[in-house]
Amino acid sequence: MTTVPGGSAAPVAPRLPHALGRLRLGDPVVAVWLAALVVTLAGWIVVAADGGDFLTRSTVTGILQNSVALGLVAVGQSMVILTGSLDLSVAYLVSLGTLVAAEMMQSGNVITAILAVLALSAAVGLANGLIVTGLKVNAFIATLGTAFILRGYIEDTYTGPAGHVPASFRRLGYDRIGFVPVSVLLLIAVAVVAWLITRRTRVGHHMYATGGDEHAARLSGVRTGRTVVLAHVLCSLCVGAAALFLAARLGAGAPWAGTDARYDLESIAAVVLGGTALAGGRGGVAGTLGGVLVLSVLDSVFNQLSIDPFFKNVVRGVVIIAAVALFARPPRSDRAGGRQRRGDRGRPGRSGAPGVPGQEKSG
Amino acid sequence: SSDIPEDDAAGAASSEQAQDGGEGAKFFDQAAYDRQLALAGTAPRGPADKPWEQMLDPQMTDTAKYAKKGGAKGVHLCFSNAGVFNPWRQVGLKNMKAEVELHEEITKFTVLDAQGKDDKQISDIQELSGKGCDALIVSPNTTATLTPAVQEACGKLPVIVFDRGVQTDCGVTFISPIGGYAYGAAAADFLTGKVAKGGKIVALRISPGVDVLENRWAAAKKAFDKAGLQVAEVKFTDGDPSKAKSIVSDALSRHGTIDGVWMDSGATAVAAVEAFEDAGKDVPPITGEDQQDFLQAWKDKDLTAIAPAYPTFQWRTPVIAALRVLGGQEVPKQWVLPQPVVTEENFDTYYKDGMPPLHYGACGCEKLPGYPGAWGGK
Amino acid sequence: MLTMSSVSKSFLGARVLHGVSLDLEPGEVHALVGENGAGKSTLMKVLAGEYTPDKGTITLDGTARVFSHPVQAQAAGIALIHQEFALLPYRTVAENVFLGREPVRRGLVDRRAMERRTAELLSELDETGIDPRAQVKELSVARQQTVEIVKALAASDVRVLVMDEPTAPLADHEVERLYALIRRLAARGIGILYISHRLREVFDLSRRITVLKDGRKVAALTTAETTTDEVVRAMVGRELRSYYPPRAAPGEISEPLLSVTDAGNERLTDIGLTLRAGEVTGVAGLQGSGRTSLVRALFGAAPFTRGRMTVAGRPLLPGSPRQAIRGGIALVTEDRKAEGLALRQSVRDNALLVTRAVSGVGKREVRGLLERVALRSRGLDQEVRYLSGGNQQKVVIAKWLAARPRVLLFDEPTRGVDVGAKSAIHTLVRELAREGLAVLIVSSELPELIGMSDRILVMSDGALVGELPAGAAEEDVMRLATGGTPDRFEGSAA
Amino acid sequence: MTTDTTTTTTTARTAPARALRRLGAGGPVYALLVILLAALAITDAGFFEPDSFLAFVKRAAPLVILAAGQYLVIVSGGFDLSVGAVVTAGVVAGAELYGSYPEAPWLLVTVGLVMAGAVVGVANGLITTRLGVPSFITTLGMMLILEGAVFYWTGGSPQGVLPASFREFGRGSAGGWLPWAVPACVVVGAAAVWLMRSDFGRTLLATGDNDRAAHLAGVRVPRVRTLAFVLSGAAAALAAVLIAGFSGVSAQAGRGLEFEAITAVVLGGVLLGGGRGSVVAAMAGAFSLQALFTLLNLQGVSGALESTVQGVIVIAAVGLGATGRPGLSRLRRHRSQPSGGTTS
Ligand SMILES: Nc1ncnc2c1ncn2[C@@H]1O[C@H](COP(=O)(O)OP(=O)(O)OP(=O)(O)O)[C@@H](O)[C@H]1O
Ligand SMILES: Nc1ncnc2c1ncn2[C@@H]1O[C@H](COP(=O)(O)OP(=O)(O)OP(=O)(O)O)[C@@H](O)[C@H]1O
Ligand SMILES: [Mg+2]
Ligand SMILES: [Mg+2]
Repeated sequence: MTTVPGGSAAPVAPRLPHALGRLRLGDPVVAVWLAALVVTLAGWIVVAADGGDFLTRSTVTGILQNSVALGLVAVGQSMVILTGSLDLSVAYLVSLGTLVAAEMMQSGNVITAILAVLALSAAVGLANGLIVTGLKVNAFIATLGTAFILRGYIEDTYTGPAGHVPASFRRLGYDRIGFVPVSVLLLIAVAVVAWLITRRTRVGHHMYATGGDEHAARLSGVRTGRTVVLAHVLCSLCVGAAALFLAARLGAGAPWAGTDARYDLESIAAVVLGGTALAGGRGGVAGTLGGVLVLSVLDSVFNQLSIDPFFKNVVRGVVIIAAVALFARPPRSDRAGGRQRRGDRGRPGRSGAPGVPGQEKSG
Repeated sequence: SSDIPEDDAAGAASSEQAQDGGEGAKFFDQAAYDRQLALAGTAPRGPADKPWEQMLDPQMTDTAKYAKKGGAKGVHLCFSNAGVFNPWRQVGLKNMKAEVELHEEITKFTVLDAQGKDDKQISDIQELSGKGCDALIVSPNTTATLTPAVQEACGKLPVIVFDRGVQTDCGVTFISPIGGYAYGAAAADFLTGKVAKGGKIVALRISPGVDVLENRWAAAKKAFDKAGLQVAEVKFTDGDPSKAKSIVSDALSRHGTIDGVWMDSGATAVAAVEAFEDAGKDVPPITGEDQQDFLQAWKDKDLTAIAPAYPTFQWRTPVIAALRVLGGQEVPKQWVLPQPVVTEENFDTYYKDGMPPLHYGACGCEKLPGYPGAWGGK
Repeated sequence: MLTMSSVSKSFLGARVLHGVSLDLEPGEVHALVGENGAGKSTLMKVLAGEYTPDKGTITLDGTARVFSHPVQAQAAGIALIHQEFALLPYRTVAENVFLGREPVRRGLVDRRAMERRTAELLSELDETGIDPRAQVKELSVARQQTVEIVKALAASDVRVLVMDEPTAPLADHEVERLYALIRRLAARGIGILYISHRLREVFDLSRRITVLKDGRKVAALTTAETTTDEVVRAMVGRELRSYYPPRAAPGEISEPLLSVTDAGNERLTDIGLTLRAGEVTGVAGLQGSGRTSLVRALFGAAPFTRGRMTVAGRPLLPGSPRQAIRGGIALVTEDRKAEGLALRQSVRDNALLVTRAVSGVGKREVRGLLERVALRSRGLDQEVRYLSGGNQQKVVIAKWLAARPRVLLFDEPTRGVDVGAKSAIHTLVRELAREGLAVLIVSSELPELIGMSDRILVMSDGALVGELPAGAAEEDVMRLATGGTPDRFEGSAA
Repeated sequence: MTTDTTTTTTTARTAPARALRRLGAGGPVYALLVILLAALAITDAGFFEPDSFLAFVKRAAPLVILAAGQYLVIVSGGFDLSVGAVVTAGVVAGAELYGSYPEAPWLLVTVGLVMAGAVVGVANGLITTRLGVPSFITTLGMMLILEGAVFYWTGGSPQGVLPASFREFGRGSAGGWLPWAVPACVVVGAAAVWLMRSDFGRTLLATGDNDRAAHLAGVRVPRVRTLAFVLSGAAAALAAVLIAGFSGVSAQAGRGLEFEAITAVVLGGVLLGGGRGSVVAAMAGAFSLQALFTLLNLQGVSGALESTVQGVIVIAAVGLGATGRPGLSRLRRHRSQPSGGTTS
């Protein structure tokens, strides 16, 4: 991983041909996709050295397949984090989503079930957003609170896997086109929509602005409160999509589907790995997908090498920290805007976002 | 292309699910309950000193079609594990690995760990079925959710499921101890025998939403109701001893006396015992599991106790079954293992000096290679 | 076209505007001048809907308007270019320019249109060097300022454009371009309210001048009929220099406490200077000439990378503020809120911060010190963010006095400080020198610098280019600072 | 000069007045605590009898200690998500140690664990301050690393039995009536209060408030922040010793504790983002949370619904505390107004 040229980005960029000028290595999105590539190559070498064959059709399918659920959640999480908020309730919402989906599909039809799950998700997102903006509860606590509320409801209502997903809908979880699972298409579709929303719509622009500098955004006429609420709703909708996918894959609703997989913390890790600043305003969906891919490829390599599951966690922890330290960190010096330099002068360090005390500076 | 198995037994699966898992525990399944209690009283078939090879009321099935050419030699055995997220599974996995070592004919043993993620286990199973395994062992993370994946694998190689079931009988054999009803009933019957009518029982459960545990509680509740015991508290501990201890302490201060403690698994039993001690009260009749720390407390404190086991020796059986299947020998379609209960009388069989606190007594591992060191004992 | 009448505004009980009236005609450039803290920016923020006035009315084209949000003012055609940047550094120029009013086509933001329009606006400014797709953080400060201007212009149909010190960060040629632009905008009939401390610009551009002092309108002048002197007199309200404490007598200046030779770093070259006990040394220079870089280097915050330095006879080239503090150097930074104070902490905790952080330095009883700097507060436990600017500055000074420094560096010591506090600070600085400290003052207010200093060093382009004796004329200072261009008039405003 | 009068009259306020003011900073949490304790008294008549009250304090002690440590990190502008993992690792490592050295003196093991916790803090602090990784990510990674490492090391389950001597601290009572955890809690509380009144504490607050100003005032910002992590790690390890003593070996002793600790600190009115809040209020937040758990337990709320009630109460408490008081109205991090930085 140390080969990722995060640090040397600034001097490299100007030397690149003009056509490549916009594809800077220092750009976190580029960096994380490069990292995914490096991890894949490294995995391939290590597995080959171990006598295995890494890039087979089935492992590639596996990697893609395993990226879907986390990918959907992380895409949603990117949107709230971009806006300067945070969502810790995603794991329980995934669980509840699978349960609602499977139960409604058992008793009714698929369409109403899908709509119900999305409606539920939107409602939870709305609640999160309103608590954060209206009650002015810090996002960390607000969404942790919602998570507890959902948990109580799930535990009180369900005693185990419930519902049944008809085969027609299960195809979402199992069908493949060649070696590409169709659910990956769902992920790509959701990611493209999220990308379009964040990069191409007004509200998306406002998300970046709100996360970047809430005060400046408000002065420019951005309705920051609404933007935060909307980001939460969109995030929850993505989580709802993840729940639908999992319901299709699992064939039933499972009360522990979201929490066992730790989608809350893993999605945040993927987002940050993908170069989105925890304080908001910077980054995006494209990087997040790269982050998810890195985690997924790592998992697959571990699988191939039959690495002890506990040791996997150690490696994951190290990778997350190291990756952020290497390339997802704000660049040390900016090119021309000398006054924006960190730790010396420029604007007072706006080191915080609504949700999260942001990046500490070394002073 | 689709990985959904062609012969999707959707209808059958869903009706079965309504009984075993899902909302199952909400409406108690009398038939399963009766069957399990009957099995608990049946004498097992098989070598007396090897409970992991015993079977209860077996319906044998022919496995000739799975027989490996040239006999079971050079076997590549694969195992999709739900995870090793609790000590029970950790002890179990050691058992399984040691069992594999016993058999020279197994040349390769591949384990994929799903880390508790259903989604990942489905992919694991898919991956293993394309990996040249001779047989696949599955310990499912969730009953309902792995059915399709297992069905798919069945079409490619012999599949052996154990511990939690799946809603398909496509596997060659499903291995498990008798079941949750028998477990819960054994513990509850002990209490109904020791506690006078009207006595107050505290029930400590791990967490809602796990079907096996729901069955244990359903059986116990039935027994308590029948015997006229009063269930004063039913609480979830999340498997956290300090939470369990707090719950029992609070219950003590709320109810004054507690006449019996029932629990659906052993992780927090010692904490419950200590709650009584710390409150300066005698420990009432209590149930636990065959976990070493509880057995130790039982011995040291001379408790009135019982410890039904959900035996970890069942982790040995799938390997044995796999070799039998590959050798073309017949195995039971449902391989029901005995489910021992640790009592005053047989205590010494299960209590082993020098084993670590989270070890399980009914591991059947005493003669396995590496014992006791590999299990952390001395 | 625009009339503001009897506008009053208070912050936390402190009256900042006292019934100020102002009017503006289409196509007119109307200058607003006044000392720091006179209330110019506040008045403009009231106009732009950022603050609601306590009293007073705003009438635009004959209709009374009440703006409760900047967006309403923008919609009415009033745009404000902020004195402080309000740009998002990680977004592109075009995105910043159109923030809050992105053009939409078929549901999506029309980036092309946005970028094209931005490019158009930029070329109207003759700023072809700015790529609308570049991230703002990659631009120089001057260009960031240009983006701010473009952003204001992009607002639909601007009738009134307020520019709060737009030229402050601009270089000469950029100022010329801006002039051209302003004239063009005025020719289109846009009324321009122009705030600047550079009186020369005011005279170059404006038709009328309104002078604010301590939140009151003290003069409304027609540019063609007035003189610089008259404007300055109105701004300051008294004869210049009359209120500065007496300078050091020759015998009061004694041994050197800090001396630097041949020092430099990436922004400074060939720095050599000596600060003596009892003496107040002033440093003059244009914006960006390196004055701040100099004091930060002396203080170890942006250290010298070469050269020699002696403090109180011992060699010390500080590599960090901590080392400098241990050596007896203190720095009152130019940006009080960002670098001088922990705003949520109490007066006491701020005053003791250095003493506590650098153990073994300084004293722990602050009450006497706070009395000495004449702090007005509701007690030592009051959070400093509730203090007025001047009192905040006094806390900063007390913090350094607690550390018992030998050398005190002041960067813009009276920026944003009101007249009363200003004179208290001036008196205090002189007293400290008299007690044997070596004092260095950087100030953009030339009269202050001249009034306070026993000696003036002039900086230009990161180097010390000259030294002038006490009481030098502003013209002499400016001549040196601008590298010999004599007609540039800078900073005489207060 | 008028100045003198203003300064003198106002500072003539007495120490008790100041103490009251300090308490006021955490106002809502004390109200919450009083309400919860009153509710407990109503639910359980015997709650305030010395025995059961001390038992309550004993149970709250680990969370209170964790909250004190977490407070230090939060107030300096960070997060410590690794404390739960430190607790788990501490309990498991203690058992593992006793597995290898059954005769190890309890004091040595306790001190060893606390030091190990401090070492984890050093790593957190250095990664955060020197490598510039946000503490959220640093400590999240550390959580994965610790959980993974300790189980990898023990092969999944701890090997030893914790002897009574070691467990006495978390389980036993001094003189037969005063649980050791209570004096431990008091000592940690007193130490935390002392620390926050000390130079270090004041410096820490200033650093969390404005790290640039602190740096320019000679504060060694990375060191101060790292120290906060170190103390948090040590506090977590001490909590691990108490928890191990209270309830014995468990492989999931610390699960979710990081969130409980952060919730407690926020309940105490401490600003996420740093620079504001009192450690006493943070510890009161921990007591409130424990009181809430106990109340839910005693009230016999359907076991499963407990978390729902908990979630609602936490949101409501923080929400009301936030909007009720103008000073606290923004739990979000304040932005320092730029002060006419570009004026000439
Ligand atoms: N939001 C605020 N809260 C409290 N006081 C304020 C606020 N904004 C401005 N002030 C005070 O009001 C006074 C006038 O400030 P203003 O910024 O309008 O002055 P100015 O004339 O623009 O000065 P400068 O030339 O330095 O820009 C100052 O004393 C300032 O400290
Ligand atoms: N941290 C930095 N990184 C890069 N360039 C800087 C930095 N700080 C200052 N500069 C540049 O160095 C030059 C000197 O600036 P400096 O701030 O020292 O001048 P100044 O005379 O004090 O200006 P001001 O009046 O704004 O304080 C300017 O061109 C400025 O843009
Ligand atoms: Mg101004
Ligand atoms: Mg300067």
